[in-house]
Amino acid sequence: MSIPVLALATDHWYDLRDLANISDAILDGADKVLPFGIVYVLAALIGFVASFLIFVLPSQLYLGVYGERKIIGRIQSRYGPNRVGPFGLLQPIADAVKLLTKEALTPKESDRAVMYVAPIIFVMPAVLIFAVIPFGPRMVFANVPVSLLYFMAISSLPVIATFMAGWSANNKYSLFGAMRIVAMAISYEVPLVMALLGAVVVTSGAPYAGDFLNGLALQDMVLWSREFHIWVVFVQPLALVIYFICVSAELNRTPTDIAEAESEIVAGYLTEYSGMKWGLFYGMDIGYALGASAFAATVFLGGWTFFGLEKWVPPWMIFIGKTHLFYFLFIWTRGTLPRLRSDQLMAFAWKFLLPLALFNIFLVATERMIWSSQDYAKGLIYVFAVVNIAVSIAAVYGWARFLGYRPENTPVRPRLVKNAGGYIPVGSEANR
Amino acid sequence: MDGGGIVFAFYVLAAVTLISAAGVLVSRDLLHAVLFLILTFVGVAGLFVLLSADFIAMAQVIIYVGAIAVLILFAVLLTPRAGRNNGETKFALPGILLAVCLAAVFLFVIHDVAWTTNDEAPVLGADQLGEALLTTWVLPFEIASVLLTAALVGAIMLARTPQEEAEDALA
Amino acid sequence: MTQTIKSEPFILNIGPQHPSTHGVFRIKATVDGEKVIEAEMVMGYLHRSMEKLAEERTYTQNIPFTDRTDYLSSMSNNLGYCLAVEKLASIEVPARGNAIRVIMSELQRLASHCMAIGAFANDTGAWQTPVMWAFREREKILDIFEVTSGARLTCNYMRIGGVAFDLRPQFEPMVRKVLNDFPPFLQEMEDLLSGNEIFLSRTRGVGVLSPEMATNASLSGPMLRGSGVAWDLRKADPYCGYEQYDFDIPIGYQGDSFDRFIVRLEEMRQSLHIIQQALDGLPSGPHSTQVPLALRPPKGEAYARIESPRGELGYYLVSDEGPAPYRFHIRPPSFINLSALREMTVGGTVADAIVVLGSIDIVVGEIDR
Amino acid sequence: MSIGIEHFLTVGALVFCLGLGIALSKRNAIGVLMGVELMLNAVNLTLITFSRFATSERPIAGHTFVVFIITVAAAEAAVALALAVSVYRNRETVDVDQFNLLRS
Repeated sequence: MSIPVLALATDHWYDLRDLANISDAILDGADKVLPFGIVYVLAALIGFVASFLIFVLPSQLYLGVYGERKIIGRIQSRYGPNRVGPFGLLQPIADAVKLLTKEALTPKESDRAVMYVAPIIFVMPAVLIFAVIPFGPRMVFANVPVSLLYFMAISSLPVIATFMAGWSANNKYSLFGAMRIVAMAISYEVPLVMALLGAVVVTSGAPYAGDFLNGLALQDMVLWSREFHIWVVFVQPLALVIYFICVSAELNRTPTDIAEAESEIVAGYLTEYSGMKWGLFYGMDIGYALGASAFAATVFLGGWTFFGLEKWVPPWMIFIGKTHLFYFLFIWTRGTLPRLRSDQLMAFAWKFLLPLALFNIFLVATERMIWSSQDYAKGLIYVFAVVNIAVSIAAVYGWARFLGYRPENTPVRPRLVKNAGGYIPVGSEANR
Repeated sequence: MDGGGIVFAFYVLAAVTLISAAGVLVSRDLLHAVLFLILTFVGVAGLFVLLSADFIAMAQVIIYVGAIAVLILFAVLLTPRAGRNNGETKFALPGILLAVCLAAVFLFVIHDVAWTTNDEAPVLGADQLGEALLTTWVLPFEIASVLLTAALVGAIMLARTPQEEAEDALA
Repeated sequence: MTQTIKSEPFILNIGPQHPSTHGVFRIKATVDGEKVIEAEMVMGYLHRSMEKLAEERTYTQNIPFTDRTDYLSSMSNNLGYCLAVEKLASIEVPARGNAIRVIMSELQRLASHCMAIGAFANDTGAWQTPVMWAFREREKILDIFEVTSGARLTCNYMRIGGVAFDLRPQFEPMVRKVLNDFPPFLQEMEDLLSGNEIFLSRTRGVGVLSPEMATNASLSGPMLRGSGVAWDLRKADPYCGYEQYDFDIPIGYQGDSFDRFIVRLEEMRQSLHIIQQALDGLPSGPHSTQVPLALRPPKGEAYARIESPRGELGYYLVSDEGPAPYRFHIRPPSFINLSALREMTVGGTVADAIVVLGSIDIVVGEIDR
Repeated sequence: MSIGIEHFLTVGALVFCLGLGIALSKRNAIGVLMGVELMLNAVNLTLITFSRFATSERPIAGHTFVVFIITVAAAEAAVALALAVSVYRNRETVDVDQFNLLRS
């Protein structure tokens, strides 16, 4: 059951913590003086401007593009953008201008219609994702009761767009990228859903204000963290790890970016794109990463709550901070890790992530039964958190050992010999 | 179901669904047909939302668009020499005639029957669905899980190459 | 019903314009899905006819050509050529000149291996970070070259009979700084890559080269040592007084890409050790012997070989007592090492082929000359 | 203007017939499969329509049926595509007119 979120917010129009309060005050006032109907237009305008200001401009362009380039630059011991504007702050704008003025080439033998439509289809879901993300107690565009499933559904659409892009260009590298992304999407969807199921099992059905929480609604997951003073990540650490890996696979972020693997297949599905068509893919890649981060911040990191701090600090600020904290993980892995091979990625999804996700569901379902039999005692959830963290680490390590992970057996230093000679079999270098 | 918004939404979604379903029929390129099929699935999901079946709509997109359509794309890619040709067999004309006749029958029945309907949408959320699946329909639910497992194993067995089978036999 | 498998192999051109071919080089790969079933190397895009050109220039004028073959290790190339001319004309090099040559060629090995491991990590998909870190350290060495010879990449520093200039006063502190900075950097690289499970799974068991195959294909350098063959010309056929220095030959275990990588890392450590010894015992005296500008060596032929960063670099010269060599031939290590590429890539995936190509550490300027 | 049960049923029926036409007329096995998927989707739409409009004790039954149909459709798609790939491997075609091994 979804709680009417109106009950949460403070009732005073001068409460400035939440942008929705201000807009509500404006709309209430407008409703009294203006003719009927205009208030809807006004609401739409306010919603559009607010969402644009909060999300699109600062996050997407500046903290997304600029932040990624700057942080990757620091990781790689260089400066990053520092020419356009102070500290290179205007670099994303310069990039966009450059891309807009470039010619968007289309190969002669390509499937023109599909190639033209693919970037458009790629952009749509990235914007749609944010419809269900709660930025604050009242700042959610569509508080649908199945918003978690909505996210899952939307995030399966860009795969189609990337496939269209890769296939339509009639380029062998693009086709490789398309094949890889299709194979990977099927593999990684499964553990992703399984991991999120763990979080849903924890939160749904918990008592809240005389009613029960709906674990499929994102707002209710945030309320759960507020009610029990703990984030879902502490109860479900394994789920967050699996979610992070699967999402970075679906988003083509670096440890798993086999669909556009630069060193192997040039740029994968983007090989033949240029100009703003390419720019849409590039920008919306970051948009998706931010969307996935926002989702993770909502589900796992407690959304707009911060242990009571949200009473004084605007909740949407807390939320955006958490989003970018999670987004930093994407940047960090991108700057650090090499890329897996496609067959290794498949094997990793099926052999490693899926069993762990199933184990996680089993674990959390057991705890859920105990919890409901104990009448949802608040203290018990902390016990579960401690148990789950320990069990998760043990499970990951144990399962890795079971699958043949033996770091101590893999030498990382070569053998050393004093004198030149022929072939020296392993083990016989000691007596040289 | 009144209201300009709903009427508009219904006609748009119905048009998307039907036009793209017709696109599957007429497109010459198999990949284009798959893309039209995906659009049809999305349109049907929109109709589900109109019918206040949120959960089913999301499941439709996740499973049909995210899994089945992607599987079909994969199968098309794995059979390259069969061509991307989406042509008709020699039995096309009788088949399409049959479909048209069936459509005529359906439409006649639908518009002839005096339906007794309730205008209040019943409250049907994910929780009711889960309860129904695990109480009244628990046996079909379990059978469905067995079916999925069998299909998984069967698909793997079917799609293996003889070399892989030989390797497994050795192992 | 026949049970034959019909696969659809198609040709994938890796290069000549490709981010991972390290220049203009092309692998014409026949692939079945992701699997490479045939690989054909196409080279010659960078051919500049150096061996023929050298027959028209005097012996001293040829030194800058050698810079431009393997442009990532110009010092070593200079050295190999000068050794060949000295052998042909029986010229002795003073002790200080030899020590400077050793320091320079070991510094060049450090710089070149920095590039090699950085680019190799880039080929495995570590997006630019290792290569930028490696470049950061390589800059310090290039600064030393600039101070000493006036150029960073194509140094043209070695001369017949010694080196072009004596060392500057700031040379020694700069080398000491490199000696201080490199061990932490190498540790950093090991932490970043050798202990990285993804990197290990991408490189271990990929491009395995048996010792028999390696010796039969006449490979040299880290390629050969990675396969477990202890062969290093600095030990086997010492030149420039390498016999006075104490160092070890690192050899790998099974000859895969990872072994070649760790061999390179360890060679950098050994190089630091050699530089330390050479710098501590740097003799005084002249840096070069006087050699006539128009050198006319006696009739005959000479082959000199050195251990360049990529392997055995040989120069073969024939003199007809003229001012220019009658025949000038280079044995480029990259070219010979590349001959094993087909063996290592066929049967792997496209991604493996890229990793293998990166582990060979080719320089196309040297392959095509 | 209002939207009633007939409208949704009409869409469902038309999609079903289009799917039937595709399944009967296409030469490519994967094309036939797409027709079957369309038919299943049309049935889903019809079931949900009845569940929404029909006066019933337990309207959730329609949703339950749809869940089962989606499950079966997923399984069916996986097996059918595996069959298509397998047949393609052996016969190098997925043309249903060419599936004539049983003909002596």
